[in-house]
Amino acid sequence: MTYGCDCPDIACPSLLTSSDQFKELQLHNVTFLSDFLPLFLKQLQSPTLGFLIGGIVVAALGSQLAIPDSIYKFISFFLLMKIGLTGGIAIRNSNPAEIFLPALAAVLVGIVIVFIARYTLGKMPGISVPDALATGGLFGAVSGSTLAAVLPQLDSAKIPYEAWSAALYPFMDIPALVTAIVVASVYLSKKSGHTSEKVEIWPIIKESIQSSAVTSLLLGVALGILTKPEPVYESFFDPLFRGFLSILMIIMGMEAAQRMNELRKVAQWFAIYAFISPILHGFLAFGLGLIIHKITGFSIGGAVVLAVIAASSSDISGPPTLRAGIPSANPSAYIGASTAIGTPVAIAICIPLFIGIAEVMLAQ
Amino acid sequence: MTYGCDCPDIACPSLLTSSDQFKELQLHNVTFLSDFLPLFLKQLQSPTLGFLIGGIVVAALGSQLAIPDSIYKFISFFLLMKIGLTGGIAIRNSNPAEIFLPALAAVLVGIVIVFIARYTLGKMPGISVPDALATGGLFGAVSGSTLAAVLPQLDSAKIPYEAWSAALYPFMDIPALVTAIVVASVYLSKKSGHTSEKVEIWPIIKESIQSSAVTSLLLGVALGILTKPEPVYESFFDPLFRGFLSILMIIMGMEAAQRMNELRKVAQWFAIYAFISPILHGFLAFGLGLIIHKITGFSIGGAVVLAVIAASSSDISGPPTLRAGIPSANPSAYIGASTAIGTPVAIAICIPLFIGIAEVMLAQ
Amino acid sequence: MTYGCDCPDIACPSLLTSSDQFKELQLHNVTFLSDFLPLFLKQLQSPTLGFLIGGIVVAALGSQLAIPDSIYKFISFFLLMKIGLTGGIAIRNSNPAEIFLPALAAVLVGIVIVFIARYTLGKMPGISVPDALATGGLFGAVSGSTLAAVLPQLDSAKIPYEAWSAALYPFMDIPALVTAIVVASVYLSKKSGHTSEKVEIWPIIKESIQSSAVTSLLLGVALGILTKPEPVYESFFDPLFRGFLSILMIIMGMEAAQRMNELRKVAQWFAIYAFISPILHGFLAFGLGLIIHKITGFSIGGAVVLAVIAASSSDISGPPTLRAGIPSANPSAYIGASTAIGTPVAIAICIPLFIGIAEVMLAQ
Amino acid sequence: MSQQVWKLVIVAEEILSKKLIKLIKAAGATGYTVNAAGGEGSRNVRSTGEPSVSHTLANVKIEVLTGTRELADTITREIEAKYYADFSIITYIYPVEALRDHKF
Amino acid sequence: MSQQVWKLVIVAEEILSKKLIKLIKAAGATGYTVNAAGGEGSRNVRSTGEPSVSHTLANVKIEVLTGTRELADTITREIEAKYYADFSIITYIYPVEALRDHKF
Amino acid sequence: MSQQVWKLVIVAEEILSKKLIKLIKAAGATGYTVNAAGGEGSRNVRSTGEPSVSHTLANVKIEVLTGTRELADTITREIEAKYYADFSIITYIYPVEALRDHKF
Ligand SMILES: Nc1ncnc2c1ncn2[C@@H]1O[C@H](COP(=O)(O)O)[C@@H](O)[C@H]1O
Ligand SMILES: Nc1ncnc2c1ncn2[C@@H]1O[C@H](COP(=O)(O)O)[C@@H](O)[C@H]1O
Ligand SMILES: Nc1ncnc2c1ncn2[C@@H]1O[C@H](COP(=O)(O)O)[C@@H](O)[C@H]1O
Ligand code: NA
Ligand code: NA
Ligand code: NA
Repeated sequence: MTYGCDCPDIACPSLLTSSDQFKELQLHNVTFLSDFLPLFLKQLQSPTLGFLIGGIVVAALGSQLAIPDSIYKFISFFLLMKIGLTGGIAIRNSNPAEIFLPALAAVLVGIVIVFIARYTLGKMPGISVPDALATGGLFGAVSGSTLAAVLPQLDSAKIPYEAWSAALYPFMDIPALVTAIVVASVYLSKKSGHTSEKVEIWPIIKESIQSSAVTSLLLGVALGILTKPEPVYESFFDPLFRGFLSILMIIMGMEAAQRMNELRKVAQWFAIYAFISPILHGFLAFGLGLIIHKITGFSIGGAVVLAVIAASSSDISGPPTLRAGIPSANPSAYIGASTAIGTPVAIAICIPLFIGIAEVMLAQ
Repeated sequence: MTYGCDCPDIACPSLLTSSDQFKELQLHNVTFLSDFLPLFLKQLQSPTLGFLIGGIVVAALGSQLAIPDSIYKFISFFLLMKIGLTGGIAIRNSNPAEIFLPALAAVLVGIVIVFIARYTLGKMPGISVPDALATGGLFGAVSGSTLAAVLPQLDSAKIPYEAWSAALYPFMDIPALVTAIVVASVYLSKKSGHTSEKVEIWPIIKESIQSSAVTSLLLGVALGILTKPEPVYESFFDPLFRGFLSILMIIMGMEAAQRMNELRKVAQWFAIYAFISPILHGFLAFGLGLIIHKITGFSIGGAVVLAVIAASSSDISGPPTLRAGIPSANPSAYIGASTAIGTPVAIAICIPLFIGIAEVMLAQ
Repeated sequence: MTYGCDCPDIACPSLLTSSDQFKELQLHNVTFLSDFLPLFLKQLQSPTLGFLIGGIVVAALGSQLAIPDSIYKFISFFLLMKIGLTGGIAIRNSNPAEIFLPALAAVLVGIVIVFIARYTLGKMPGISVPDALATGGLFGAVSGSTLAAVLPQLDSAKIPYEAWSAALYPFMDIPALVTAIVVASVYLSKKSGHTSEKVEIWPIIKESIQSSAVTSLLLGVALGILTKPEPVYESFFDPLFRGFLSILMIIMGMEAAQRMNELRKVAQWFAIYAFISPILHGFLAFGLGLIIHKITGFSIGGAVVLAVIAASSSDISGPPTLRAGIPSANPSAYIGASTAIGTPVAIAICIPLFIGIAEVMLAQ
Repeated sequence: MSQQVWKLVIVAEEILSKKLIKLIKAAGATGYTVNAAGGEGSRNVRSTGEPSVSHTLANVKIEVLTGTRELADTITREIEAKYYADFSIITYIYPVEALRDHKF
Repeated sequence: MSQQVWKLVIVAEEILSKKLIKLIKAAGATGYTVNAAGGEGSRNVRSTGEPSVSHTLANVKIEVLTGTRELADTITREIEAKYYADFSIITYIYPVEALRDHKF
Repeated sequence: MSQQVWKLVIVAEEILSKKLIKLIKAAGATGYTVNAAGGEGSRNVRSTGEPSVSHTLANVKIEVLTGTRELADTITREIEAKYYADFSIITYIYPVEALRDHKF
């Protein structure tokens, strides 16, 4: 079978019309699920996930354990450098043109996610539009830790993916943040009536690129392309990657438990959004990825990376940018939603989900 | 020969009665020592010890060198996680029932150590009972760094031990702290005459378990049992263990030198206690370990671990718990005694001592 | 050919007299350069350098990226410990007497550099003598990061060098700082007229040795000689060395960019001095190294190490010592000159330069 | 817009920080600000087991702005009763002018 | 040698620190001193995404010595206009005696 | 139980911290409290070689409570004599009420 009839029933059922096609898919779905479930469950046992849950439990039990801030900062830097280096080294011997369509898809998804939030979460009772936009921006933006978590699991599952696919990060991250901030300012100046002073877009882009997360990634890419970092890469960045990742997962888990209390204080719609949207965003991006796969031969693994990037919500670069860009939005709401629910869902559900789907597709 | 007649002359001479047996042991002792001394001296050259002494010298010479607090916290976390993971992975394919008797011995030793301090150190001129109890509690509790130091040396000496034996840590740590605090409160409320308001035991246990040290260890054990952390373990925790340990040894050495000044300010009885008791506690636990060895086949290496756990005195979890639990005790006295003398004695004397003894026993 | 006629035209043209010799050298120079340039360019692509430039760019673009102070401190400690251990382990099976002449040369260079600064930089319009002396002291002193950078590049270039040559660090570092401070105090008390209260030299030496940088190095050497750190060395210090070095290079690069602004505020003579003097100092030391090479068979690689130590300017130990020793000197001037220009020149120009020269010599 | 309030400063062993904060909130303060601090005093007890070689800031400095002198005095009285005897701690107070129209 | 000056204290979310410092310098203060700080208040917004489990000091405390009350008031007024509505921030002031002959 | 004391504040380059503390103790103060601090001033010398990119708090803030104004003045005078000329440093003082019956 081709992915042709796979794609719809996963990512774009709306495309379905004729009833025979539908029956066939019914049938197909059964076999699909029976293939998928065991793979999905296997994914759930990955150490990455274990460490995340471990962190949640530790914090929930009120342990004194704390990983110092400087260690957290170093690990984030290390992981994104490593991802960047891997990408940069690979780009050296690959055709940069290939990245065009996936990057376009990333930009698109980043922007669309914000509008989805605006017109779903933003319509809920007691949710202010700026709060909804800030939340959409954060969920459209990308989490370095989630990105770091999916790559080794793709490797373990032996699913090939374009090494540069991690470089899609900023292409979704920045447009999402920019859109959220711009739309919010327009909305607010409309509301306050007085003629809107134009929002400067460039400063927002600049701030996102200058954020430690994006800088680390791009620095890695640049060094990977321009220098010969193999000795350092093989002796340091590559072997230590999984270890530092596991520690970051513990931190993320502890943080999720901590932020829960904060989230409780705000409307539960944020929690609901935080649970559903990563999966939704993932499927949206995965669908686009499969379409590009059909068109250009972009790998299915690459589509998984794109999906997980979409499913992830920013934990490092996003919050400060949004806090500054949409000051009237309540950070407890959007950071709480992202850290307490969004990131765990992206790591614990979306990564196994899309890897599982990819495995089935590659198997068939 | 069996360990039967070894055990007594090492750990419980009091059991000896008949004079022939005695003569025989006299004789035996000679050969024993001639076997033991070279092994003991060899142990003294271990890098672990070298780094500890290096730290002491550096600090004594007043160097500006300082390992940042966050690095120290991360290393403690890392080492205890690794020890926990090793244990957890091993427990997976081992019979948990085996741990019962050794754990019981650990609890026993933890409690007894406190009473020993109460009725030896506590009887000395100018030593208040609360000070003695706090010191006993700290020396009954366990040092993660000392535990981390003994395991690789057992490996180098090719002495087998139950991988779960590190999990004995909390079984001695918590009872010691609880006993010290409870006995102290009872004593103080008796003294102050007015009807003693009962001491809550559970909060103390909770606080000990929630301490970063115990949490790190238990988190490692849990992850080792429940997830498949092998990839992370082999690429990160295992290879870096000795390195981070050596750096922790430098820190411990520097700290020992620093605390010396503090210790000088208090009665010298604390120093004397701090020097003798680790060896005494070690033999006490080693003896129990050998008895269990006789009964259940608990390994001699395991008995060494039990002995070193007993010889060690808490450096991370204990002090804050005791400070809160026995506020009237002078922390300069018990922390000084433990850090400036107790830990160096445990690492520099007790570890080589019991490994040396074990080697002789295994050789014979 | 022997190095005999190489040495002059590199390091001491002044020695040249007869015109035939001169012609021959002319000729020789051509072939020398044609051999040298490609090797020099190859050196410029080393990852070390790439990471340094990466750091400069990142900071120049105003990124938020920051490597925490505690990580920086740990990395400096780690790298110098590793260098010390390597040296110490090697010294064990080498003749300590060998180090005598090179150490003497190091002391000499350290002292001479200060006087060069005094009578070149110090004579420039608008440059105070104390400022010139402090700058000379800092450039005479040694940079741990630069030293750490040259050794792996010598290894990659397969140029053999005495493992103990890193131990030359303090022999140049301390005399330079002492000379600068002593000469400055003499100068100042002369100026202020009143009878100079003698400057205490010992405290300055003590402070330099107690500095974290020198302590880390000497601690490593001592542990390398006295203990058997091989297991720790092979599992930790050796494999992680290049990785931590690359991160230190990023920090150094960022710092260079930062300090540029500070340097701009002071007379440009500091910038000019900072650019020229490392190369000059390098050649001075390299020349002496080659002479010792002729006399005692000190390796050419060792001469490169000596040259780079001379070319480097202190970034850890020097500044506080000088700030305390010559308070009236302006730290923005000497620290700015050293960090913003001196260190980048030493790493980016001097290391490739002297390795390139050495390669040619060894090839011929 | 400005109001006269009291600033109560507490410097104590870090180990007390959680308990002091609980006490302060319970007493009814609208907030507090904490700093890591180091120092020496008449007793100068280093009560954490953490390496002082790395962990130099073993004290905590807590500042509480209170609308009334009574509240500040209550907090001090409770702290005194609970901790002065056994712990390394000092407290002092002075009047400041809060410029923001902020409930204290 | 001594002079009477005003000490203005600002406690705010760390995220504002760069902007506040710019504002303070622009207003004409001769300097400022910053501390990392933690705390809770009426709103107590934790605005960084950084793990609070590790990054506990999410506030910054800025102290500005001003020669005149006017300068201090100007700074406060600007801060109020720009940040009081949306950010977690308090300010207060009190007179101190600067012992060094230093231009404020 | 309460007593009127003086609070002397010193903000200086971190590099001076050990020397200042020695001076303060020698002068007879019963204690001191230190904070890591950052800041800018009229000279604002960054005197450590440590990367300012990571090491942002290059200043130290030292607070000394003194029972008498004389003691505070002595300390300031000595600091001025030794360090004002060459180092980045400011000092100021104000009266506070020490609530604990503590010898200052
Ligand atoms: N005279 C003082 N000036 C400033 N801080 C002090 C003074 N005395 C004590 N402190 C601070 O209060 C803490 C506890 O003081 P004490 O209870 O006297 O040991 C010390 O660690 C110092 O940080
Ligand atoms: N009553 C108070 N006393 C001391 N600090 C306060 C007080 N109220 C607020 N703060 C500090 O000011 C920050 C912002 O306060 P708020 O704007 O009320 O959330 C808090 O995080 C505290 O650090
Ligand atoms: N006007 C001011 N307000 C607050 N702190 C200041 C002020 N001026 C200087 N400082 C602090 O004192 C330090 C030294 O000041 P200076 O000697 O003027 O460079 C600066 O780094 C600041 O931390
Ligand atoms: Na996203
Ligand atoms: Na023990
Ligand atoms: Na030099």
